[in-house]
Amino acid sequence: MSVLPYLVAGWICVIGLYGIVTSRDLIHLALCLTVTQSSTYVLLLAVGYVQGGGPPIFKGVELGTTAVDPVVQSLTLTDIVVSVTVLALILALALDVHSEIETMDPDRIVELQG
Amino acid sequence: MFLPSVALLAALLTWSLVAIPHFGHYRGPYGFVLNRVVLPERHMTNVVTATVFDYRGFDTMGEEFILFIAVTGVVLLLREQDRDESSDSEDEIGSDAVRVGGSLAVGVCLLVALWLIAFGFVTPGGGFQGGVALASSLVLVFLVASHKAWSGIASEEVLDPFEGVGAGGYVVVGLAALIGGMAFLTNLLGPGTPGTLYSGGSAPFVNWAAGTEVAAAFLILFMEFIEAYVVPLA
Amino acid sequence: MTVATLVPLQSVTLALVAAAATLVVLTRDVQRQILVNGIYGILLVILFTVFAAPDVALSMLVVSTVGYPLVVLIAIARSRNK
Amino acid sequence: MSWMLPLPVVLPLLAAAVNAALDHVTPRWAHDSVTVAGLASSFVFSILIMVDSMSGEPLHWFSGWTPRGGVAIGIGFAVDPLGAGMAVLASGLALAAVLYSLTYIETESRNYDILIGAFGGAMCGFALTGDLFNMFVWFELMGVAAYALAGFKVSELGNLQGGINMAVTNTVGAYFILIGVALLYARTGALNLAQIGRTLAGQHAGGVEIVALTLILVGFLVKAAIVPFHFWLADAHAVAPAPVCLLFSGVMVELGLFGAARVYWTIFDAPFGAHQIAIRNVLIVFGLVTAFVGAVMAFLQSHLKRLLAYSTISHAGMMLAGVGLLDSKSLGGVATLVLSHGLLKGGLFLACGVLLAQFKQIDELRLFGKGRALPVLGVLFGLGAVGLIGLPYVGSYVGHAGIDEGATLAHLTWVSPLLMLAAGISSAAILRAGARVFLGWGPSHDWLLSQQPPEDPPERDARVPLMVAITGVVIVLGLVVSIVPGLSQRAEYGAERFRDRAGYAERVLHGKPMKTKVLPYAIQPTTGESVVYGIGAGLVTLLFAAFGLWRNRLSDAWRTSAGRVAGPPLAVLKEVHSGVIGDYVMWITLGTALLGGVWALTLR
Repeated sequence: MSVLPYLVAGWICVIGLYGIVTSRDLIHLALCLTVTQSSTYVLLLAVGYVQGGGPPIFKGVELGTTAVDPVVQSLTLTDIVVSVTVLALILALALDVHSEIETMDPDRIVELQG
Repeated sequence: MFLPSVALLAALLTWSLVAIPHFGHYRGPYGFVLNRVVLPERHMTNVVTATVFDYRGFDTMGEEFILFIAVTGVVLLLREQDRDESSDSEDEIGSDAVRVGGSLAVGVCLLVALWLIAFGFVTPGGGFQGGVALASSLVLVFLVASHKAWSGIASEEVLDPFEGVGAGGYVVVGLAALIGGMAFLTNLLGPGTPGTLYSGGSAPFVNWAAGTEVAAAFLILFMEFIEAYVVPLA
Repeated sequence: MTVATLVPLQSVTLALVAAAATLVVLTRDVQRQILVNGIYGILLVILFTVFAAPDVALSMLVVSTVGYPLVVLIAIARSRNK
Repeated sequence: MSWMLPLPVVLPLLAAAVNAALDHVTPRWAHDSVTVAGLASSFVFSILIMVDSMSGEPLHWFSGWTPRGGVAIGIGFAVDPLGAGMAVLASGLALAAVLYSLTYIETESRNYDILIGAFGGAMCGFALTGDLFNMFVWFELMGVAAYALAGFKVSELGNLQGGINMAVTNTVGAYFILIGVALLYARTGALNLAQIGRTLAGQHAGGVEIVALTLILVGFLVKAAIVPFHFWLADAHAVAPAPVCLLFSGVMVELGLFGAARVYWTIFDAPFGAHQIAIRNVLIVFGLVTAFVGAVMAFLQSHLKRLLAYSTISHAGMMLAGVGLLDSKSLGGVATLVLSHGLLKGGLFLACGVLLAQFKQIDELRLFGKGRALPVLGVLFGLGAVGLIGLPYVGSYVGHAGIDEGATLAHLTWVSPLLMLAAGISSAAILRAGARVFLGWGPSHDWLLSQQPPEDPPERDARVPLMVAITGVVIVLGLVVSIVPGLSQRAEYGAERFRDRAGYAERVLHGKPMKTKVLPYAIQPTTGESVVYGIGAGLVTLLFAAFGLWRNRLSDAWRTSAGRVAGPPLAVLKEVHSGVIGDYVMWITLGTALLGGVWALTLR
């Protein structure tokens, strides 16, 4: 199954979306969002993998040794930072909600509608 | 309505995912070009770090600002959460063993963190990983030492300048090249000896700027959440 | 494009990662969820290592052992105790 | 002059960093000045870059990594007139927002300044970059600054709701973009827009390209508030401080469309060039549905900022329809429409800020007649609404005229009348609200309108004259867009350059110069059709505004039957805008599946 890693990434994305839609708690929702995001890490790193390749670090190995793609790894690093920041921001908003109405249920923070 | 649409979305994703080059068959060219040229050109043995801080250094500048702005946002959003200022009563750590062991742990973590940042161009690591580790080891101070020692480190007055200097330092290094008549963020110094701390030219500067920014940002983040939530509970 | 592209270690880790992600989503109690999320994080670290990405693995390690838990646990503590 | 290209981005960012570094040391005027200096220099450099871009395509390869043999190994800015124009609009509006906030925002003014500075820089970066992942980075920076600004007033639940809904929906959109980027990277091994487009040009388009197109477009259309991805916008815009709304409605939403157009013409135009009709039809349908949903929802609001937010959705739909026509006339039209709409709508939001500061109210019915005390503001508000209609040679006229011409060229003559109707209804909503507030016309109660909780006014005495002056400048600039000599020719030329995929790729990857044109300085010659549509839109506006104000003078029988026909659909429409985040993400999933499904069937 040489597409297994991609399918796993797709599954993680879909299951994360399911969690977001059905969530009853903002903290749970925020963590589901990070799950959705982790699908992009898996996908990016899988895309850049080279069969039998080592890490793109040429200390102690000869230049020209088969190595995996370094670019997707640098993209994933950025991606991970983004996920932490978004998590922190949403949790901060969630805590403000909690101090206003003593609940974290996303269905109950509806003040504007229609 | 969600299940059918997510099923269709999953089908679409699968359709495209089976059509890209199969796992292990990455065809390049971007990554392969970098793997070939980084060591000869920049004398950095870790191509990922070279990509992060040199070839795609501008992305990383944006990334540092994402972290910086998010932390500013968290500070803004949590400003009205009531903070307990008079929390120095429960200040003493009971056991000497905890204190000694903890201090050792702090020391070890600090060393590891600094090593991670410094040798990012040689082995795995770099500003981000090291920065978070640095922040974590300082959080250990909170766990093992007195609250006073913690609040000495973790106050916005102390940390904000570090954050600003870290994020701004990145821009300043970039502007220095621009003023010198080169492209923004051009690596100014010679590439140095491969495999040592002196490799990478001016990229280590932005690496340290990033490390400073990340460590300060994470400390502020932890502090915002800890000060408002744990200290009042103790 | 044969079956052999994926080494067994990678397949097993992938399967575990998929299962753990599902568990994170299905764990509705947030205190337990953060624990499951920690396990998921460690599995991702292992996956990134077997994908030959030590830098990313290191990043994920610091984030999933310190970043996420600290922030989330404190948020939970606050919302439970007040 | 390519050395200038990074400056509009990095100077405001540097200002933000300086403000953080000097935290707790400098007084307020110091950090305000740093931010103003950062954004003002960004504005000036953006203008210089735009002028420069008219006679060539300025390039800047960061860290000096120029492409080798057609392979980009670094990140490049490649600036065309439309991209530079977006940077001018973004930095200009950010500057206006900061000046307006000098007295409007008091709490946390330093952190607010930091956020606005970074927001401005990020928008410029998004407009100027030529790298797909770099676009994502600036998109996220825009995002994190915007989420915090939306939730700015943390003691109001509506603010938090707006912040959370915006953060979650936009983040999901960003992940979709990233998955699309990964698909394209797997296929082409490139992140540079020109290089991806070039690599795909020679290949047969299949599932990868279709799904990548869908996901990336959806990510940007979430930001652009296109139905059914639009729900977050009304929640977030209704609650954010007025100067922040200026940035959200005036330029951030449009940048979403800009992103979609940018990736379409640099990347996807190549593999799907033969299927333009399928792409065009889908985009036009999404655009028109958005234009009407936004217009009708705007008509049903009494909360002024929420009303304006829905009218922004309506205009975003009109712009998408214009982009969807896929030709230079209409794309040039959209460019001028973005400019005039950004200024006029932004000005209207600023006017709402003045009302809130002066009368501590933001609801049309609660403000009934109070606006008589501020006649100048009333005139500005009315002019803003009139400018958005598309009356001949007023405000958004040239924009609409360009789109009309594009529609005629494509033999889609039914598009223009529909756009006229939508523009009329959404402007009618604004005019009706203005007439109630500033003239006291019509009844002071209206059961048709959605009720929203009141908003807390700014804490200290804002300086109303300064705020009115800035509002005036912004609105007047928006009104004269249609009579600036040479503007629409330049917009059309910019659109041609924007759509010239092969020329762009040659320029970016091999450094070849672009072919340039000498352009006249003349006011857009008008076609009979556009004048008719402009006047028609004016009549629709008058009709609907009068209907909104004096509905009760119609005969009872007529009203009951009208209620029976229009009531249930309107109730459903209101119901759908539920304010619940789970529903919103469900709609995003549905919309993505729909878009991808349709294209999967038609694009092969």
